[in-house]
Amino acid sequence: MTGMVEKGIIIRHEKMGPDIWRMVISLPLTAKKAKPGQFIHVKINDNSRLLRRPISIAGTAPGKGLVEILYRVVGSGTQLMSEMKEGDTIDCLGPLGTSFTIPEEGEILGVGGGVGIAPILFTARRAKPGQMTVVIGGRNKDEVFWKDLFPKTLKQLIVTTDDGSYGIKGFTVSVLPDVMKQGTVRQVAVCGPGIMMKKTAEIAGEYGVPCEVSLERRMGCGTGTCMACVCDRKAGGHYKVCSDGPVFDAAEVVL
Amino acid sequence: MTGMVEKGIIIRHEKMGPDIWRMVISLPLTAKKAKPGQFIHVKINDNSRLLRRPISIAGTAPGKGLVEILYRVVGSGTQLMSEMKEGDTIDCLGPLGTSFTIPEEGEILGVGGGVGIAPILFTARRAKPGQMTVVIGGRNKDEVFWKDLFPKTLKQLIVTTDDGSYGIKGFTVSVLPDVMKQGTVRQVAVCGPGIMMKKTAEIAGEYGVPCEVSLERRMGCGTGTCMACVCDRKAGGHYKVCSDGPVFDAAEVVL
Amino acid sequence: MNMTVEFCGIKMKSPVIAASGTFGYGIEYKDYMDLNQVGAISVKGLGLTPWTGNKGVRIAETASGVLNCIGLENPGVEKFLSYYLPRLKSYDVPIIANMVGRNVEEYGKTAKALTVPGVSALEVNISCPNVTNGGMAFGTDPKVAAQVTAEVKRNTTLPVIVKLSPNVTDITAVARAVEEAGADAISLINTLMGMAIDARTRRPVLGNVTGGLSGPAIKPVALRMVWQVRKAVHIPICGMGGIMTGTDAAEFMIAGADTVQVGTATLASPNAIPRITGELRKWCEANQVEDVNSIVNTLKI
Amino acid sequence: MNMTVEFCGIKMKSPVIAASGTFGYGIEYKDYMDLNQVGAISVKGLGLTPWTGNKGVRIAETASGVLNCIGLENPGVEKFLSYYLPRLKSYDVPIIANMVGRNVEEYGKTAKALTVPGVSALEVNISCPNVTNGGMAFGTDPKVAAQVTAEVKRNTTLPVIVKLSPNVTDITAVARAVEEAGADAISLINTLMGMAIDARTRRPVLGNVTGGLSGPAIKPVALRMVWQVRKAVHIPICGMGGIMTGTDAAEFMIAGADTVQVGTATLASPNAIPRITGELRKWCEANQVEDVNSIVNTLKI
Ligand SMILES: Cc1cc2nc3c(=O)[nH]c(=O)nc-3n(C[C@H](O)[C@H](O)[C@H](O)COP(=O)(O)OP(=O)(O)OC[C@H]3O[C@@H](n4cnc5c(N)ncnc54)[C@H](O)[C@@H]3O)c2cc1C
Ligand SMILES: Cc1cc2nc3c(=O)[nH]c(=O)nc-3n(C[C@H](O)[C@H](O)[C@H](O)COP(=O)(O)OP(=O)(O)OC[C@H]3O[C@@H](n4cnc5c(N)ncnc54)[C@H](O)[C@@H]3O)c2cc1C
Ligand SMILES: Cc1cc2nc3c(=O)[nH]c(=O)nc-3n(C[C@H](O)[C@H](O)[C@H](O)COP(=O)(O)O)c2cc1C
Ligand SMILES: Cc1cc2nc3c(=O)[nH]c(=O)nc-3n(C[C@H](O)[C@H](O)[C@H](O)COP(=O)(O)O)c2cc1C
Ligand code: FES
Ligand code: FES
Repeated sequence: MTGMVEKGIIIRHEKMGPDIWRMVISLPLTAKKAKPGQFIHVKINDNSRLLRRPISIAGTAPGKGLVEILYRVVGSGTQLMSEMKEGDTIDCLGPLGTSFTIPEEGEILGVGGGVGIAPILFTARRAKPGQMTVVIGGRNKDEVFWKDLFPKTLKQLIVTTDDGSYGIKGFTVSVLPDVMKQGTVRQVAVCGPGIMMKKTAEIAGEYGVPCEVSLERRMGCGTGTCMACVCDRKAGGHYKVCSDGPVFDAAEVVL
Repeated sequence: MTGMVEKGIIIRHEKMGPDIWRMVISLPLTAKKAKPGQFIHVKINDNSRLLRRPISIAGTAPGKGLVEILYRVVGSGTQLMSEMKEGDTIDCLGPLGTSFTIPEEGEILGVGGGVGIAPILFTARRAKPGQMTVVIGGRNKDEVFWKDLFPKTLKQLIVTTDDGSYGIKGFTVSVLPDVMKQGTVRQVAVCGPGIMMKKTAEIAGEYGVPCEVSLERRMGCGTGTCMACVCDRKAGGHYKVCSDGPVFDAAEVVL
Repeated sequence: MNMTVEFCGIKMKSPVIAASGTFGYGIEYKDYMDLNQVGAISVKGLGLTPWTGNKGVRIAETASGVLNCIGLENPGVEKFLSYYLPRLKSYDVPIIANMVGRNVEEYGKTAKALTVPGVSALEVNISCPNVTNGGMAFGTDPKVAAQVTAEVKRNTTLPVIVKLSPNVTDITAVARAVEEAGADAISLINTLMGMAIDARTRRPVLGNVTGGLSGPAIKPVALRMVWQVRKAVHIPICGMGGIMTGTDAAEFMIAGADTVQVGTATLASPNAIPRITGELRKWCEANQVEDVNSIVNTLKI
Repeated sequence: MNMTVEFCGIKMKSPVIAASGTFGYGIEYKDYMDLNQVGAISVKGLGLTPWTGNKGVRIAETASGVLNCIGLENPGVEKFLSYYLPRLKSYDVPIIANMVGRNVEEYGKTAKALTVPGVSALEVNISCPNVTNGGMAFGTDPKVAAQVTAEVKRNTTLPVIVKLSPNVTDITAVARAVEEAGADAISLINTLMGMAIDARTRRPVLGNVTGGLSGPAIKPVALRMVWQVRKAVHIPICGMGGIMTGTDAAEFMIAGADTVQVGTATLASPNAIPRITGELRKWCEANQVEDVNSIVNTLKI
């Protein structure tokens, strides 16, 4: 899947949580092609920064040509991104990478933690009404703004917080067995901390349900050429997260 | 004369000619101290650019705390400056350097070429009504916007253009003898291309009138420590343009 | 305006070549540009057998630079010849096989294996700072550099471009040594050895601790070395290190490079090479240059 | 939170030292900061007699870097002792006399002349890339570097800090040589030799053609060398090269530097040193570091 370099105007840029921002960008070509799980590789608006930043697509409005992302300020690049203003131009390479499987028939369970919720959100927005159950986890109630972004047509939305300040106290994985037990889930999609993806894949495996994970690696090119972003294949050797992934069948990669 | 690092809001930023911009910055401390001939050392708003850019102060409004500069886009730094917007913050080190002498008594002749007009403009704005005659030169009529910036209280304002598209056709120096002949000028101030300063100094010399020139050198620190900006002293050795200058008695430097 | 060049016998449509390690095996970029317009493609460094590269984080950003410690991960000569090279044959672009070896003998064997139709030249990497064998050790000692060059020459009929390491006291000594050993051309510079530290965790950012620095940060060092080597040898030079614009490319050619390579700029944006090539053409036009070759080695001191 | 350090016997209020060539003789910055809070001041390189420096353009900007070819213009030891040093005595800040010589003997004479009350240490520059004599030639050959060190040691009772050039194949060889010759400490890195070209005029930007590259562009190379030298010698290290923030300073100390110097950051903003010192203190506080000395050489591999 080849992406393209597309420069777009920032249509909306707002702070959602203590350090999380939402940006809506006019990127008509990307909006048309994007699939849930794919990412854009964002150029930082400063000449001293050469590497792009991979950010998952959280949603699109292909009719309006819009792409939505949600990102957390963790370092200098995302800090500079957060200083951009509505009306500024941002250079995005995408859509890149593989996407989550949305089966024609049967239910999906989406599991997201932290900013890993973004691709799960995009998946939920593309799923059919009633097709998807979502479990999201955050540190505390400052991060539950996410829940309001999900479509009302989900089968169910479960929120956990580490400190119990909202929803169920605990981790996302602790509520998964209850969902799986119902026997209706045909596909699991997970994005979040490594341990969460590993556990989710294990639980899915116990119920014999295929599970897709979205991996994170430091990236150079984003186009599968520089070999910076490799992860280990279970079968030996490497996959490139930017082009063979970021979404992998959990059975094929070392988590 | 020690400057200071002062960050100020850009109050006004407008294009004056094909490649010349005018910027008014809120810099209360600098506005209070600045003298004609001094400059500010402007930080470029991009992390890959480390050196500041020396730009002459073209005027101040100390009451309002404003400093005005006029600059030509000639390279990457001034290009980035021109992209800044009103309301943005700009980091300026100044006011730096020596200033033009405005005698208590007697007339001044100010001679400026290109963006070298900026410090002459500041001098004219500080001179007493009727005290100053100004001769400015530009390439063509696109550059005569300068004349409208000068106070109406000048004794006389003479404009030359290289192509005769406005004012007198020719160079500033060709009209100087006529002004000097009147015998009223007590001090000459000149800033512009090297050849213009050299000739002006010669003409002033012929009439026995002291002449001050404002030199240009590539600068590092701007504070007299790095030794990047040296010019040759007539007496041997070097002056530092940033701190011993930029305004020198023409008799003391090799032009 | 002529942009075609001939570089050690290879006809190229432009002097702007894709640098090894930043352009994969070429076909990955077929949808980003017309590969037929690229001067030449230097493919990711090839080993006789597949290399797995380094563990852990392999790339880091520094001020106007990039540190990498890929460690020459590559699928090996066989996969290149059976999979990539046939697919490249539908394009009219010279292929430069960038190659490495773990010892002098292996350099020779790899060269022999790569001497096939469809490969236009060999670029011998004796300058990778990210591997213990087959890397910089060969490029920092003029004697060893000459040995590798001679061994490769013995094993191929293709033009041999030797890629030098900047991590040396005197780059001209290495350049002269490989020229005397028979190199047909020199390319420089490979990356400067550097390091990044995460102060919070007090750990190196890169899995391999140190890595190779590329990008605009190193351009002044690269330009200086191209100029020094141009004065020291008679064979053609391919210059690189931080080229991001057409003007940068012109600067390298003025300093003495017959051709240039673009690496990190492609990481930053996959369409960098066509953009830079277009800018170089426009620069020539704006500066009344009728033939891009005419600017080579024209620095006025 | 303790920020005081002792560096080869000199007590400093902070490990952040003003780098030679970017801080003049100190008093020029008295109105920009409280000089009493600066760790130490390494003054602009001093010659036995005044040096006039290089002709033409002396400074140029590169991506995240600065090229300079000042060529060690300085008023000479006598003027320093008669004019600057007395004026510095009203401040409570250690003065490091950075010095150069045109030959080994002159290094010794200069050292002797600078061995006076009020000077806390000598920093011997054997690494300036911008002069034909007295510069890098002394710093690229371990044997010559050792000779200079021994000669300086013979002529002074002050602690001797030898400042190394990064333009070498193996920095540890030079570091070990000067340690064996009696150096009390090592400072590194001086500038990387580089070049800038004005494509339009096809001329070098700098009057001296080449110059020394400093600033964040070179930080990865500097960090790597500090780390390598830390493993190679036992004497204390002063690290520098592109330090712009308190975190940068912490990274150098973690890599093995006992103290750091700040150069180009001061060119960019005269108040850089107090800012960086404050940031380093805050960084320590945020990371539960009670004594800044405790982070030295704590890189976990
Ligand atoms: C496929 C993919 C999708 C992602 N989607 C999102 C998202 O939707 N929202 C979001 O907030 N974050 C997302 N991330 C993580 C995001 O890329 C990093 O947080 C970001 O790059 C940090 O940049 P920085 O400059 O602020 O941090 P710095 O630490 O200053 O960055 C330095 C370098 O490290 C890289 N880097 C640092 N942290 C990470 C990381 N966790 N993953 C990959 N590279 C990193 C940067 O890209 C940069 O090259 C995603 C990562 C991947 C791989
Ligand atoms: C005391 C003084 C006052 C000045 N006043 C004005 C003014 O009022 N208006 C105005 O338009 N220009 C003025 N200049 C010139 C102005 O500093 C340069 O045009 C500007 O620095 C160019 O920067 P750049 O990044 O666009 O060019 P680049 O060529 O990209 O700059 C590269 C480097 O060279 C330096 N440089 C390039 N040209 C010059 C130059 N002519 N003089 C000094 N340094 C240069 C830059 O500062 C920078 O460090 C003045 C110069 C001096 C020394
Ligand atoms: C990610 C990466 C991988 C590289 N791999 C190779 C390689 O396999 N063989 C080689 O000779 N050079 C390799 N290089 C070096 C580049 O070809 C080039 O010499 C260097 O990056 C300087 O050019 P630049 O600044 O344009 O990137 C690599 C560089 C990067 C950034
Ligand atoms: C303008 C300038 C002048 C310098 N002069 C000297 C000098 O006289 N003696 C010396 O040992 N180093 C000199 N240096 C090198 C610095 O002290 C320092 O080693 C180098 O710049 C790297 O640090 P930085 O990146 O913080 O600037 C000079 C550097 C610059 C930029
Ligand atoms: S980021 Fe370059 S191969 Fe994945
Ligand atoms: S610019 Fe540094 S001394 Fe003048």
